[in-house]
Amino acid sequence: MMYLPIIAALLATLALALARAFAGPTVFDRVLAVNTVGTGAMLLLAVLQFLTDRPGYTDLAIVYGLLNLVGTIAILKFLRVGDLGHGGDDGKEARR
Amino acid sequence: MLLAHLPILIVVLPLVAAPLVVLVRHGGVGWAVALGVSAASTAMSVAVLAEVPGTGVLSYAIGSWEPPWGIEYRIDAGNALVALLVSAVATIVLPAAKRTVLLEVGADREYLFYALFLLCLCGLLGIALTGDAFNVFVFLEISSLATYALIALGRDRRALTAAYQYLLLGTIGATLYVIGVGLLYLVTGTLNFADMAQRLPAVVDRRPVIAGLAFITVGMGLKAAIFPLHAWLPNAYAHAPSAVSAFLAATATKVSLYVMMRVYYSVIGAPTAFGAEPTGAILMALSIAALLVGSGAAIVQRDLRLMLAFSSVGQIGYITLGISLASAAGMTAAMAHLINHGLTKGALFLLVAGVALRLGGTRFEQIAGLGRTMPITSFAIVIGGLSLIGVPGTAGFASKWALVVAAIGAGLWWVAAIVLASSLLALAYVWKFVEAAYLSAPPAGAPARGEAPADVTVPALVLTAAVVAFGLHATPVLEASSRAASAFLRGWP
Amino acid sequence: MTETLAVGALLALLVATAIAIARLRNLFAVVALTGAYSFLMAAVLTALDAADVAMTEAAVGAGISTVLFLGALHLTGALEAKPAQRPLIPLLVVIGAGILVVYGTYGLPGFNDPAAPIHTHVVPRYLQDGPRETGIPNMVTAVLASYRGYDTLGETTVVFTAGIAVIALLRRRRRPKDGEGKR
Amino acid sequence: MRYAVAALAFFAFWVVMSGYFTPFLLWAGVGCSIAVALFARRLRVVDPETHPSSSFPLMLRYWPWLAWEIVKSAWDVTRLIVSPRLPISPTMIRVRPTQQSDVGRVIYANSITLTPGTITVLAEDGEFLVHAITQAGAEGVTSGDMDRRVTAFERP
Amino acid sequence: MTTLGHLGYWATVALLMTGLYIVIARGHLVKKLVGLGLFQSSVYLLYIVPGKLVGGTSPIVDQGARVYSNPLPHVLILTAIVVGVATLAVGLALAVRIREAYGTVEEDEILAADDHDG
Amino acid sequence: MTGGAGAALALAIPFLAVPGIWLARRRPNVREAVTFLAAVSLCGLVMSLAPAVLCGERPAIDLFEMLPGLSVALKVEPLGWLFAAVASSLWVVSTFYSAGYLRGNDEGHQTRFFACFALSLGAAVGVAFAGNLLTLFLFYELLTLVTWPLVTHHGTEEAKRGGRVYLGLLVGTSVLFLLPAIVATWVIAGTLEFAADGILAGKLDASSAAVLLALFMFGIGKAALMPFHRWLPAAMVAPTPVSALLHAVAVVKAGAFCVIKVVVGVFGIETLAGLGGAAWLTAVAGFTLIAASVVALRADNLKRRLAYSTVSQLAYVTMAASLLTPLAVMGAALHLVAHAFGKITLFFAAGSIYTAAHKTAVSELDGIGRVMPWTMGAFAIGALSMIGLPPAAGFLSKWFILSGAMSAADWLAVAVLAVSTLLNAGYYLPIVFRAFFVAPGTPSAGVREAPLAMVASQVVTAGACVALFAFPGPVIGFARAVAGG
Amino acid sequence: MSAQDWIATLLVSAGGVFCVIGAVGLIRMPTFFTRMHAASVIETLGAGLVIAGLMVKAGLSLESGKLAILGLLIFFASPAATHALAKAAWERRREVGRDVGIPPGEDS
Amino acid sequence: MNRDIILRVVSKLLIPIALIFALYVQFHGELGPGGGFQAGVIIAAAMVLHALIFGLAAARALVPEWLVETMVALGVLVYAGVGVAGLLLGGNFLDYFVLARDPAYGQMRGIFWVEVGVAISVSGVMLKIFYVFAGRGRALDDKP
Ligand code: NA
Ligand code: NA
Repeated sequence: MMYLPIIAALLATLALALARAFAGPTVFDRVLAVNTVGTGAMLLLAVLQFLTDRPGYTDLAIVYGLLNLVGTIAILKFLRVGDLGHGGDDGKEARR
Repeated sequence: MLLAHLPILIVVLPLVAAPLVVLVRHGGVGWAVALGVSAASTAMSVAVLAEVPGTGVLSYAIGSWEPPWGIEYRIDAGNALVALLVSAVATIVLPAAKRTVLLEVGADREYLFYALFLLCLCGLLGIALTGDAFNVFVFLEISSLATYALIALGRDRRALTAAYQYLLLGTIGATLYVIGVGLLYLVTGTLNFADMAQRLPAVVDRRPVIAGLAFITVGMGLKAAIFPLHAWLPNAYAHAPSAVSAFLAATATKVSLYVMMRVYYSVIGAPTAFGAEPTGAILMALSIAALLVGSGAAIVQRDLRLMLAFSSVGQIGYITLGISLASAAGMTAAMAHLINHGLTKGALFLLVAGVALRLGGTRFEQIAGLGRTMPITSFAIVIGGLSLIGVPGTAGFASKWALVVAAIGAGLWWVAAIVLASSLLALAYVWKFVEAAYLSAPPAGAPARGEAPADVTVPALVLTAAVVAFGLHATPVLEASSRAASAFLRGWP
Repeated sequence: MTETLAVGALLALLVATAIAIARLRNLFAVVALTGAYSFLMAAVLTALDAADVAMTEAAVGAGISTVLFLGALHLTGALEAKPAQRPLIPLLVVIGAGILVVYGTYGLPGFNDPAAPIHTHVVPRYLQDGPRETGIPNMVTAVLASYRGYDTLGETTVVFTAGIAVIALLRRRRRPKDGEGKR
Repeated sequence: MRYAVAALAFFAFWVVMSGYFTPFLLWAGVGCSIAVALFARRLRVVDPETHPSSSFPLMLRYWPWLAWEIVKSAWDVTRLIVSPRLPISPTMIRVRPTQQSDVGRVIYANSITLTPGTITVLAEDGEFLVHAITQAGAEGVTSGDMDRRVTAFERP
Repeated sequence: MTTLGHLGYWATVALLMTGLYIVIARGHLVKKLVGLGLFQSSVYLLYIVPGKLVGGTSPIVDQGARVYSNPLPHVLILTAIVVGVATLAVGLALAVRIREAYGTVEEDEILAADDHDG
Repeated sequence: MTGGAGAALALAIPFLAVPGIWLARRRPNVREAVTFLAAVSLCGLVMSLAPAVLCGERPAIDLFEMLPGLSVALKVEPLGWLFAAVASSLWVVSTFYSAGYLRGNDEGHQTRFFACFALSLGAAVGVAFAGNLLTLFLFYELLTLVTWPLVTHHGTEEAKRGGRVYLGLLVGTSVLFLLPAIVATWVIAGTLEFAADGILAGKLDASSAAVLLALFMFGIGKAALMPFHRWLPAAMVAPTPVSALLHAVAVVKAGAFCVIKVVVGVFGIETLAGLGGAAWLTAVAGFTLIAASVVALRADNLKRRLAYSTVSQLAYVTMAASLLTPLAVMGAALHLVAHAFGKITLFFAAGSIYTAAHKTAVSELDGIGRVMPWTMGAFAIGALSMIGLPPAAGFLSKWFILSGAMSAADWLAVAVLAVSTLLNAGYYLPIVFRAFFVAPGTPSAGVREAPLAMVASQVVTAGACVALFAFPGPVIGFARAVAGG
Repeated sequence: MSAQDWIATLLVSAGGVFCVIGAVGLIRMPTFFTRMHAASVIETLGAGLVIAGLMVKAGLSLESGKLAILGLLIFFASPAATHALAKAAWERRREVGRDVGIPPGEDS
Repeated sequence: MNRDIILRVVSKLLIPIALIFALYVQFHGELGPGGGFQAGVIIAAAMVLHALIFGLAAARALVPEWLVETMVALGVLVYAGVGVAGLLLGGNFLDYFVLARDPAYGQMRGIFWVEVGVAISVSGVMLKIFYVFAGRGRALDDKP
């Protein structure tokens, strides 16, 4: 099986997503781009395990997937109720 | 049977005690446990020091994995002495901590304080006793993280910035150390100090070794506050809770210096570390700068604690100067000053804790007339100050004597001259205190004559008495230092 | 070959991300990018056969660190002021450090060479006798938990210390206003 | 009962992930599955809204359809991206989902999001706010085909 | 040294310098901690890259006939990562407290406030 | 009691007196009684050691090991005995005088004064009986530290400034020069024990010997060799009894003592002479001698004039020691004693004048001898001793120094001695002349003789000056022993 | 290469193509909301094809099972993340402004 | 965020999966990548997700503070306890050989328990740190 094309493609994906992450302009663009980086890296791991003929990296990819979600939700949560403004329905009740 | 396990128990006891204190969640219990553990560690250190054969080493294979595959504790006359200093100072400081911690940290965090204190102790002892380069890093981080928090628990908000600054520099230092160890690992394939020492001579390309040495020097230099890497120290010591200042000033930088000695002498070997490379010259230049800058800065401070903190920067210079001389006499002086300065600064910071407790601060305008308001404390501070100057009859004289003997013995008259000249800077800052305490009237509203509570004053006086005792009869310290020095020079073959 | 290409490209992206992090002033964006940085680092580590490390880096860097940063940013504010000082001196310091590393590392022998010291000393026993001696195949776990189990005890203690430290620093006092502030 | 099913599902997950069939690991899997199931009860995560086991067969029919929809719309978006003029016409529309249960609405909302070209922005109070990259995509949502299919397997 | 080794070293140097630069030049206390993290992460590469053998696999020994990359650096760096996150947590806690005590997390403003305190 | 124990007890007495003084702090009479008792018993104890020392015994005792191979050790030798005897006997006298002065002037901190005075005596005895250089250094430094509170007694800004100069110069010289000299001696000789003919024989070349000697001589700041003499005038801010202590009883005497001790006991006269000697030291001492005299000549403040006189008189001792002949060394030892009694008389008198008439300037002393005949009579005797005229002890010591200079054929030294004698006369005789023979410019109404305790003290010391001249036998015996005769 | 390998390579490479195109869209699209659609292509078709290809490569094995679990994870998690992101952006549209790209008339 | 049905439902689905996955990682650390630390982090991450979606108070109700603080300490004690057990059974500190009659089995036993200790402490600390940060400000809605 040929791995070079897919690896190159995934690396290109990562590069482009990172470019968007650097460029922004909004923080949402960056979060979106980083989320995409996470997905791309996850796929890269899945491919790499076949490249090196070592199954087991899928575990790693799953960790990526789970924590990517947690991280994204955390960022959004804080963006919505955070110091940048008081928008969002949860901001009002978030005091204790 | 237990005797054989003393090397590890010294460290594991505080390590186990810390989570127990957290489970119990009681400040008083925490204090008692910390005190008991420190005392036990002291006793065990004494036993180990006595047990270390005159010229040999005690080796303890953790997990029964023989080195270099497992981690080894390796104890000789050098690090046993450091462990004794650390645990003994902890034992003496803790009685004084009880009251000051309640006041400065608060009852609800008291048990956390003692847990952190135990962790700090555990880390410092671990660094001292381990024979593994990476294990040093792990225990360095245990002690460092605990230290950052302990410092930040000080009352003044500047304690927070001091702790933060220390965290940045300390982490950079530890990371540089890891880089240095990494380079040595890459060329030797081992992390065990003794094994490394054996394999290093065969390394053909010296550059990684030299670079590793440089990284370790800078990294540990940051932790040991060697000039010009001392920026974190003054504020950290000045604003930390009193007991923490006393404990750290007496022990923390000393342990980092110990690691430097170990790497220079026992791992790299003096011929490489000081012969082939300008390490000695650089270290000497920095030491001298430290003597002058640290003591000079101490003179202009307007707060007693800050003054003592800057004084530490200078005094550390004496230790590194001894290391840089690359001789048995120099190392003896370094070890002796490591101990003597530890005792002196421990005493002084405890005394100052008492002052802060009674007068609410240690700025010079607050402590004016201290000779009248707190005569005993004030007098003891003078004694400690005399030891910083190196007046005969105090511990500071003994180590300075050893240092000057080493310098003159090496034909370095000018070094001896600078060492002695810097004593005059110490005279200047100590006399600033003496004049404030004895030739100024107490400020309006100063409390009536009286000492700080006995639980603070007595430990301080015990340390002060030790300073005098080891000044008048310095032979035990100097002989132990001399044994330690020859242990370092002999290395871990 | 493909591995080297992948690692090289990922390293380039890693460095680019680091530089972008240095330049960005919106801390939320910075935190988001550190997440990407961790993913990339983990991918590099995976390509270098360090699966355990990669999993840890991903879990820590993209998960826990992000949450911690956000928790802190929420309390500290997320917009960085313009750097006050001229970056010349920092740049010099940094370049000096860089030169030192280059000096130290550039002359290194071929470590990817199976004959290098790190592959011929200490580690052969782990790989040859480890499974028999410890009964488990993952040598990272074997070394971590047994041969160098004491390091890991220390590591756990580090985590414990950090936990206690954070509790001690951030736990609310009993009284509503904790009298902090000036002096 | 629901938790027993959940525990079984967890155990299946364990077995698939593990791939080792030693007694120790299998028993550990059993223990862990039960433990997580018990904890899930504390979490109250396993409730009807996350446990639509009753409609399992219908779901089996829905998923391939959704997959095909995803492929189709992904292809559409791909064409948009590669087209030099970038012929997009972003639209925001509101739709009223017809599902009764939260889980039904979530499946519908996620299905919208999963198909490239449409995103469920808000999913509240019986009304979804959907962003579509083209007018055509928006019309596809308002046509209600997907809505009906999801509603269908919600109440067999 | 192989190409891989070179790449690893240059990346190490670049990350080390970038991280250090952030720590020194940037004023926001949280940003500094980000830089500190980058600085620490440069070490990962320094250790792991040389441990990789070309054609090797991760050191999970099963059939025995394979070439395994060096597990020892992996173990060390695992510890380093853990230490890094622990330091980060404490550093952030300090930053939060500083913000509460000073009303800012910009270094120069804090220094100015300290000077004012005397 | 063996001699060694006696020496240790002598050392202990002043230190033991301190708690007693402190306990009696609320009852001045008891306090002074304690001091007096201590002084008398110390004096008696020292005197009781005399026969043995004269017979050639050298009572010694090792107290404790301070550094590996280096003990704090006492050893009573003739020179040390002389110093101890002078210091302890003057302590007796000055206790009386101090009591009178402090009460007469309503000084504060009297308890601190007496305690520190006692400590100074303890340090002085330690210096005197030091068996090795380390012990000497220990007590030498202690002496500096315990006299500092006396110098800054008044606590004023001026006193603080004086105290800083005092401490800075004394500690500075001892740390910068004396300590390295001691360490170097330790490194070179491997011992720090004093020996009759030195410990450096055969271990030094000429140039290192010169350097080492310079380190010692400038390091002994208490000997006030120029340019490190400024602490003495700076210390004049202190009350007069303190000046007496500094100039006569303990401090400068310790300096002079150390100079002789080092030249004799460390270098050895013959060793030093063999190495090309100490001609430069003779020159520096000679310069100091003349220059200080010139300054004294121009000083109008009486205590300042006395202070510079001390600088010059100390230079006699240093110069004498540097001549490296037995006669000169004898002279140096004798001058130690003679200057002590002469100078304390002068300071007592100056203090009496201040107490009774509140006058400090020479120009104000016209006709004061008429109202204070006892005081000025004593002053006159002291002045004669300083100049080196009979019937005072100074004549004796200068005679020996001059003989030594001549035997060494050091004509420069002879010339310096001659000129200095003229200068001495030039700044002392006019005071005596004004006091007795010039009519007072302003009528000093109500000026009477000083309190009895003070008058009695200075009469006693003046008498001692004369007595030493009249019955020099025992002292010369000791001095001869010092020079190895 | 076997037929299985060929199919796998084909699927995986096709997935790679969609990933790249999605990433290009991420760059090309003018506003935040339109970029989200581009990213969706990666998470759905791109990821789906790659995982499918790898499953073909792995054949009927536990590894395929793991890959299936990974696919399911993406299938559940990614719309949730996308939705959360969209919602956050929508709520903050006024502050973020035109870059978010709310169509005219919908910014009430 | 608990009013958002999408996040609520998806997280309810994912949290138990994350937990069982964490346990899988814990138990298979000896066979593949993972181990106590990673498992601990994933467990904490799952609970953090819960807190993010359902509020801090809900998370605290589920895993109370005292339990977390106990876990923080307990993990270290378990680890050190294994070490002390080796010591008490006649070996050195952290000697696993003496934990069973068969040395290799002893090793496996030791490694297993050690990893358990790591997981307990790590998950406890991570969660505790999150609680402390989130609880300090107005970070999270506290109403379930
Ligand atoms: Na979509
Ligand atoms: Na593992």
